[in-house]
Amino acid sequence: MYTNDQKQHLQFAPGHSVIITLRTGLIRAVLFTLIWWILTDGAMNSWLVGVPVVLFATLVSVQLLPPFSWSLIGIIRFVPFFLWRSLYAGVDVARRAFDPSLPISPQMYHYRWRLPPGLPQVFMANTVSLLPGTLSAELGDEFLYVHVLDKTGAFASELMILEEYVADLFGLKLITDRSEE
Amino acid sequence: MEILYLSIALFLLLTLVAGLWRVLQGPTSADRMLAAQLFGTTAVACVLLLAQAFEYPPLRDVALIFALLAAVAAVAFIRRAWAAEEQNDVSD
Amino acid sequence: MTLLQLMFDTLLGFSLLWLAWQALTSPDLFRAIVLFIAFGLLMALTWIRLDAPDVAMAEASIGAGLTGALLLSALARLGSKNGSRAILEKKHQAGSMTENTKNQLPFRLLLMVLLLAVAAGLVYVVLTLPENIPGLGILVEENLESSGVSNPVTAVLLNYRGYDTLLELSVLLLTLLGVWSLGDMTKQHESFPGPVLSTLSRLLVPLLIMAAGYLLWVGAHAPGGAFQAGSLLGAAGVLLLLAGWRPGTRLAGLPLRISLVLGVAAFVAAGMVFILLGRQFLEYPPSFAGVLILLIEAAATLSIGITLAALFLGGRPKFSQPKFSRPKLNQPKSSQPKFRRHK
Amino acid sequence: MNNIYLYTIVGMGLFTLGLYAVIVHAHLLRKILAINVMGSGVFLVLVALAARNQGTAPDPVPHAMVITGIVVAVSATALALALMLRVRAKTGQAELSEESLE
Amino acid sequence: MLVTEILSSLLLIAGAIFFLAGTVGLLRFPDVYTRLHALTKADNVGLGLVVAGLVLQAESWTVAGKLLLIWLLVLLASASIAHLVAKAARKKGIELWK
Repeated sequence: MYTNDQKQHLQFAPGHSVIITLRTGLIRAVLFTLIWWILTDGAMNSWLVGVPVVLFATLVSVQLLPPFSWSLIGIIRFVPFFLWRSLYAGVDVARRAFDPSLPISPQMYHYRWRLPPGLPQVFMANTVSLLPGTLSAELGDEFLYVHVLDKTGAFASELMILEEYVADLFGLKLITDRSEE
Repeated sequence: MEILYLSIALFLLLTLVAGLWRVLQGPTSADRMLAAQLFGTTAVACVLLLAQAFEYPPLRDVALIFALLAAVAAVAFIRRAWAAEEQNDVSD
Repeated sequence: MTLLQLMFDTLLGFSLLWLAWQALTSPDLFRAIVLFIAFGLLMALTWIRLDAPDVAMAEASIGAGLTGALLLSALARLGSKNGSRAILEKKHQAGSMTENTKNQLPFRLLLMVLLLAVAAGLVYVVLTLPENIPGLGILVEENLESSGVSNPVTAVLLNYRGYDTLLELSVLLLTLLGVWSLGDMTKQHESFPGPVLSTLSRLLVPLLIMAAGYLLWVGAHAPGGAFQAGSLLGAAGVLLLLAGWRPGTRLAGLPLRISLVLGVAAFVAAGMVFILLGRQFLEYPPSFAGVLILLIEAAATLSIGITLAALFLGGRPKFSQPKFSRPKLNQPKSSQPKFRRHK
Repeated sequence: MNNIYLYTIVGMGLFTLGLYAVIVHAHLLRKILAINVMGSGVFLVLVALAARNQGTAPDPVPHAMVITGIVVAVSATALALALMLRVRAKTGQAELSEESLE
Repeated sequence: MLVTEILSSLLLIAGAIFFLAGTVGLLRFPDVYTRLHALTKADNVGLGLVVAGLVLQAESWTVAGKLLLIWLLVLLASASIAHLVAKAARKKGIELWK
């Protein structure tokens, strides 16, 4: 069993009720059913095994990953953004790798979080590593430590935009920075 | 088309073998492990191409297993092996 | 086309030999293990080239995943005792390079000659093997219909050579008992896994369960089966353990033990039932065979997965003692003096 | 097919390499790696020979043997590693040297 | 039919070039962090393009779905591993290359 402390790290909609858990379980069961259908190439005779497996996987999933809020529109908006930016990231890093003069000037950048801790931060940290010239190096309480491949690039604004997309995806409103008033 | 699939698979195998140089060279343990990580991704692509070339769908399941387990060895490295060699080597 | 295949095979073959050589002679133990992991990956590609996808699946999950994790974890424990692994290793290397090798040079030469003779003998034997021997393949194919499955490898494993598989499951159990007999699970100082690793494991484990279920099902008619599925479950367990999860004391008692022996038990039970019905041990009637194999495989998958994860954990996990051996904790206090009076 | 024999020879090469390393190295972890390489060599010979007949599907019996072999190899490796750690805890080193035998 | 084949071949070749870039980056870049950049980004685009090329040739929706699933799994694994390695490297005090 994970300790409570560890659980809190991922819990971000505290005090979820039984109904929310049930709804989450249902959504995940549908998702796993879809995956099973994909895996088995839609074979009808597979459901004898498939139904218990999907149920078990759902059970384990709900146990491990507490329910979180998300928004369909946010996902639809996020996907093309992500695909385009990650393709660009590949082109960017390939160009630098092939260039004989190796044009890189690394830097460690501290990015102040606006997202709440938990899944949204983890999701953003993982996405950052796939976007042009940035690599998440540590997930701090206040900052995301980002390794930047080229310190002359416009990574700061890129991170801000990404954070907004991620907030959208989780159906959140970003907290405006109060410390700067 | 088969010739294209096979040549790309061969090419990927070549880049994979070239990546071995990093395993031998290091300098840190992480660099060596990274090369192994590269192997995982490249092997997935390679297997998918072979599946297409020989028109043999079960090979996609092999690629799926590779993809699912791409992280296990690297996580073991970060959590165990690299954590343990804390005191002695930063340079090597 | 054939030229490309030949090039692919040659490159793969030489890489395998070179990797093995490098892994076995590397002065740094860690480097040796990473090279060995890479070796496992290339082995999986080799099985694909040899038209053995079932074997490739087993190798992809075990050779490239679990073995690597086991070796790295053992290396960590080897080094953590006094933290001077690299130095010791280097000293040893330096020593063996100068003095030992000189003394041992004639010995090594002799050894190499002998090994070359062994290799030459092996090559001779294999190259003079008769061509076009049908082997058992035809026999398997002819009887495939009565085996209950249409994947010949699964038919061999679970039906024709059921004895082998049963004993193999027992071997797996025995190795775990061997590991457990060496001592209890030691407490390792592990840092907090961090949210990224924690999330990774929480996302991957349900998917690994799905994939294991899929391989279990698909094994009846295409590459896949209990061993591949079991090793995916094992990998799920290893991932959870690496992310800081430990079986609770209640889980580590009877539930763990039951699931460990489930595979062997299901196999033996299926064999015994048909003895009572007047058949041979492990001989299934063709009409039931399909369902029966699926049930045995499901049990075996669970056992294999949990055994592999337990092997990774190392020592025997702590479990709660049976209740009757100690006073209940929630007993009301007033009842305790009564106890004493009886004494 | 020539490549069947190519893989057979690679398999025997791996076996011989592994055998050499088992004999030569004193460190137990290296011995464990070497035994695994030897095992892979044997598996490779078995599976390659199973595919030797042209035009027919490969013989499934060696495949099944190799699958169980891989699982047994990993569990044996786990046991060997546990034993190695035990040796290390008792003697302070994970090698078989002249002194540790006395 | 022909158009999809040409498109698919182009995607596959482009994918192979990105894999090459990943390896070149791994060999040429000066420190762990920069090598991580090369690996995660180039290889994932490489695999993504290979998968896209194969999806065009896929015989059914489920096959396309399986290919996409494989790509997503690799994305998740390599992004997480990149973060974990970088974090561990920082903890060990491995300096940035200047």
